[in-house]
Amino acid sequence: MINDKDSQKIVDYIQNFSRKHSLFVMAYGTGCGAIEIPATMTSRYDAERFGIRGAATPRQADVLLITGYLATKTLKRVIRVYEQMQEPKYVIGFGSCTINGGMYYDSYNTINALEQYIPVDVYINGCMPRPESVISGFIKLQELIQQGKADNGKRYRENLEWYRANQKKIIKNWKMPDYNW
Amino acid sequence: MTDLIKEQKLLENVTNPFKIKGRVIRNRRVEVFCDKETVSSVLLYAKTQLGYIHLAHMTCIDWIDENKFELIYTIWSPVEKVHLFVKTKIDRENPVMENIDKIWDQANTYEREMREMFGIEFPGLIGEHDFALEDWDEMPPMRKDFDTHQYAEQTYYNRPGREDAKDVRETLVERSGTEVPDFAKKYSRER
Amino acid sequence: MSFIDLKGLLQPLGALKQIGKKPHTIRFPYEKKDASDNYRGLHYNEINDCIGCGNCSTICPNAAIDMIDLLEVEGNAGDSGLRPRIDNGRCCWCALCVDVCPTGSLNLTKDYIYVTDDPNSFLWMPGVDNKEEGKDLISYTSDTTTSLSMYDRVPMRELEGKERVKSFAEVVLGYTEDEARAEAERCISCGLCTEACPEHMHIPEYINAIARGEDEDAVKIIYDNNPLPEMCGKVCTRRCEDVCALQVRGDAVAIRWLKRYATETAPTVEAIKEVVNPVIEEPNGLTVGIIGAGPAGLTAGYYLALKGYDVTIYEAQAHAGGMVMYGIPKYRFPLDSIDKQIEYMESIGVKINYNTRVGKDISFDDIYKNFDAVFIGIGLQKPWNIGIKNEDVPGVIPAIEYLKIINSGGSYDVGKKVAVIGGGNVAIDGARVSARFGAEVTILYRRRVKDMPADWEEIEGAEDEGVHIIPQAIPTRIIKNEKGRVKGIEYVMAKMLTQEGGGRPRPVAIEGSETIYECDTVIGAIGQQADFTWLPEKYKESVLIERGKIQVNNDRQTGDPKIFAGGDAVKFGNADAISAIADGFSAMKGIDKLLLKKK
Amino acid sequence: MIREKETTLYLGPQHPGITGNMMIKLKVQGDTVVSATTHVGYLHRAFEKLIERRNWLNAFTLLCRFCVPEPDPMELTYARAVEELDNREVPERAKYIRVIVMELARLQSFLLWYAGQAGSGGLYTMGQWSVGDRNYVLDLFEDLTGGRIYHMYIWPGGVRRDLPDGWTDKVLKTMDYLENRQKDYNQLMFDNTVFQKRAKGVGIIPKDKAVEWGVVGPPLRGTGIKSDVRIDEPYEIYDKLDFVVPTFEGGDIWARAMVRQEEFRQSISIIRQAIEKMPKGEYYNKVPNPMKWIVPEGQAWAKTESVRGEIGFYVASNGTNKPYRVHAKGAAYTHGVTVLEKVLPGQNIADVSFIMNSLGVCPPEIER
Repeated sequence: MINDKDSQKIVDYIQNFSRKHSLFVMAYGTGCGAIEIPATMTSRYDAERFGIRGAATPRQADVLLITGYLATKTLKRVIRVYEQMQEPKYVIGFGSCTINGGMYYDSYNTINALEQYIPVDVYINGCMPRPESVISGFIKLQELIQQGKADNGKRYRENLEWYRANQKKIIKNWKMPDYNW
Repeated sequence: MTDLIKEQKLLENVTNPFKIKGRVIRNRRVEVFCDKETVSSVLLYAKTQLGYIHLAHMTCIDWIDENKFELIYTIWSPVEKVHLFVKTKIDRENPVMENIDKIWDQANTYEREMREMFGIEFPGLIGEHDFALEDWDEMPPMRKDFDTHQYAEQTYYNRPGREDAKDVRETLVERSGTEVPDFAKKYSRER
Repeated sequence: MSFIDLKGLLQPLGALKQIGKKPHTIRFPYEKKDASDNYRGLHYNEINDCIGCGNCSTICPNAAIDMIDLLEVEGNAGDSGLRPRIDNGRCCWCALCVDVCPTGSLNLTKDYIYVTDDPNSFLWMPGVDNKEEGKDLISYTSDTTTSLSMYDRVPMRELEGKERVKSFAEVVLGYTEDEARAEAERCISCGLCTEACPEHMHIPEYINAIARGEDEDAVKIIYDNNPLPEMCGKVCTRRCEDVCALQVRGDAVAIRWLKRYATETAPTVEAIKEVVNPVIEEPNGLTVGIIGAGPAGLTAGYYLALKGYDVTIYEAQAHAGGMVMYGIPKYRFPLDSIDKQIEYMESIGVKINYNTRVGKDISFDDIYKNFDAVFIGIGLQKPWNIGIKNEDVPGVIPAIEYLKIINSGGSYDVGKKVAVIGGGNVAIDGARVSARFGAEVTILYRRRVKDMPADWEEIEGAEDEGVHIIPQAIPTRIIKNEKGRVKGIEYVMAKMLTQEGGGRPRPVAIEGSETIYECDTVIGAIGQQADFTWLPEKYKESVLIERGKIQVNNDRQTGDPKIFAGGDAVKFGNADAISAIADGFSAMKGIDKLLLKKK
Repeated sequence: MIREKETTLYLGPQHPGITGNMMIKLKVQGDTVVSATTHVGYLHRAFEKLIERRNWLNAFTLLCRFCVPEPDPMELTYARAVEELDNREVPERAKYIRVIVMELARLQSFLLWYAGQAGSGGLYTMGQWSVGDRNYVLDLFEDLTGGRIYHMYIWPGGVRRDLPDGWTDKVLKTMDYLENRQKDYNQLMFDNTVFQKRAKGVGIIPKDKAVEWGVVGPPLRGTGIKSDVRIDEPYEIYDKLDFVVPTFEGGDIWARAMVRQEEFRQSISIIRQAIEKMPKGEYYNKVPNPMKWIVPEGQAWAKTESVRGEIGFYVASNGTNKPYRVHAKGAAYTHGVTVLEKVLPGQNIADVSFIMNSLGVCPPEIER
């Protein structure tokens, strides 16, 4: 519709600006990091200042928080939830466990590196990250959105085969629809 | 401890009818050892006759050197406030144990977990085979001979970048130009 | 409960009273609340205080800590040169690494925010990556009371000072089993000690064996590269303990006493043989001659014999052991200990010819011709002169000669008052032996007490036994009495002058501070030199002797490929027993390498 | 009445009302639950297996993550089991500190429970208040232990660090604040008709079956049975303190909530008493070098009263530097599975998460 490059820039800017100020977080506490989410959301740290608030279903959510370790059983559900989310969508990895296995590096039931299974936009250091860290993570995500770098959904679509291969290596019994945009 | 009267009494009450062995560990702790066949009758007797109505917990220990599983049933009386441990050892090969979820419903949870984690069969156990795991096709993971670290390394992605790590002892050995004999290596620092 | 419960409907409206109150929200990031004073955030490591022991890496429950060769840090004795690197993709900030850090260099900081989109950027080199800002943010630390390291040594039981001056009974009583286990448990098994040990013994391994109650394995590990552990367990200069990781903030692990404890599990020659179970290779027909049955010669001989060589040792004295036998008083190292070790060696097949002085009873030429390789381990037998007036009068005696007389069972009347000159172990030995003959002993040393090269335990032991030390005292002359015997010694007090360039402080005499100490005997202990009069001139061209010491290469090989040398008489290492053992061990390897072609 | 067709409803694992990452398979008829089956395993991390690979002290980093809302009872229970095996004395001061930490943990967990219980009943303001106030308790933990959520503070032989200067004053101040705040909470929650109507007569546990079913903690006391590990088998210094174990008849959500409300007050009182009576002295009976610390062969069972009820650890040692077997049994192990499956039939779907919150179902504790 708009062919002019500069106009496109302005549209992108407004679009990104709007996106970054309304981040609906998927209400899915996948691991122990979920304990700091209430603290972040409630009166003391009040993440709603940034337009961050909960969303009950994947279809309405923008941000998926992977709060720590993912058991293989949860990974299957997380993939399902992630695929149901509408673009633009973002993923934040909480703490050590999503980066290199954390303290469960030798567990037979938890994955070690999250980005092998779904694309991740921001990682937050900590175990568990405190509310300040969590907010910093969101701020970083907002920056990325504003710069147009948070292209999580696109990355997943384009590398679907690679992600799918990794996922199927872990999930032995793949009884799910192949993709649910 | 001077007065372990109620513990002694409990011990006698449990051991005498079944001709089993046991001992008072300390105050509020009594243990008895029995065959796997007598476990359920001891438990039922303790529950109905002695008032030990609370199943505090059940667990299994894999004594791999003995080739046995030890099953421990901990029951507690809200009146006496004493713990009774009923312990039994069963074979590690083809382990089968009597199902006690008729006595306590919640035993079902413990037994399902044990079936999954240790591979112990409880005939007549209700409930899906998967408890905590999903589509698990390896050896039951809580068995001692299952190496979880090795499994995790083979299955999950290991982030590269840490290959340049060095062992302090080896570095020093190399630098001083000696070598540690093989028989001594088992005493070197674990890494 | 009625259908309309008015109270229940109105009560919640009480919440409205909060309206208008200032919210307690922390408006992060515009407003910050500092983390607490002992918050467990990102790590910070004081690179210069860290010794690279790797204890943090061992305790880490998540295998998050790697030891990395940091180029800016050079490894030396007491520092592995490695530094920890944390994988923040593993770390759980439990701070166990801080609590076990023996030096206290590793700490956690208040800084905890690190947010990124790159999962590969979580490797964190504390103290390098936060070099500037880290130090000011340190929050979680451990000191010697909160640390999990055990800084206090299990005390060694000893005879009382008053008791022990009565006889030559061994002063140190040794650890009991429980004490040894407790002491061995303190060791963190880093192995920094092995580098400081001239012989690089497998210290962490045998200590660990003791900690686990496997004393026999400990003995076996010890004998792997030290055939004289009983001697080392009692009189070693233990450089290992100087670099112990625990020594930075507390007491070093009593490595020597633990070795001593281990050897006690094999109290007889048969027991040693059974425990060590040495593998003796088939005789290979090659012969090695060794001059001097000191620690160097015995070590070379033992391992060569194990390798199948035919070993013959020539010893000038009636007993083997060299300086350990004749120079160390029996309250430190009893005679039966030496005899047992020698007997064990002989049982392996080492031949020792006693009372055979090379150059007198047998010529060096014969040895050179008869053997495929020769090892010289003669030690330092000739004392240096004190270098002051009247030192040749009766009553002045060098310490090693005095000790040799006493150790050989002779006697020497030291009179009532004795002055000892010097600050090394030999000086202390001379003093303590004299004290056992009831003399009142004073040590004169030119530097401060803390500069004394002697073992601190020896110095303390001497003081317990009533030996008086006058530090910063430079002897100037010995005073004769009318009979021509010693009447006293004159000395001046010295002040310590710090050297430019950071050298060790130099004593400078204070003028007019001359004092006279009256005494019956003066024992000089200011060092010894080697005696090479037995060595024919024609060898002295190839066996290069510089400043009284034989020059050798790393294999302890002299200019003559067939001649090896070791012990105090070579330039290598320090003049102590463990260095001599290291020389003997290296020479054994050198000889083996040389003769390998002939096999 | 129209007979509805029976349908299956999967509640969770992704569901805003569920108390954690778990799933309940409900058979429903209309709005009424006919039967319920709990499915867990979404948080299974194989703790017990991993602890067998760690040494005795390293196990602590894992232990406190057993159940996220209340890490401290886990540490204490394990520490007490290991102390029993190792015959390790705990200094008197450490016992007091432990009790203070335990009660603070109880308070912060109650504050989280307030939010969950009220939130699942539709009262969202409560959560904003109580979770906001919970931060003050967490701040106390941060000052004491250096960590907000995971403290790793209670160890065999005592506690890890002594109390920082001025900490007790801060605690007392926070206690005063919370005591005042509780009045607000009560006004908002307990006096509220909405809450009362939803809580009364819902999710009833029969008194005569409660012990047999394995109900423990506040839900058990909510049936009128006075059972609490702190008085049944007093540990640390609970026998020297003056406190009431509240009971409440009824066995429904209301009774459980009332028990918790009273316990909240008791915890504040216990903390005050403990601070007052706390002696000076040692706080830690140092264990040997953790890498070489060998705990004698044997087996021990220790239990403590956590917020949700009795937590027990069965620890077996074979005389090495690593635990041979550690088995943890938390309150949720029975509450979350068999008790929940028995209580849910006959209830409304809307009450499921309400009941779950009142039972204190904590999935990571079930599957570990």
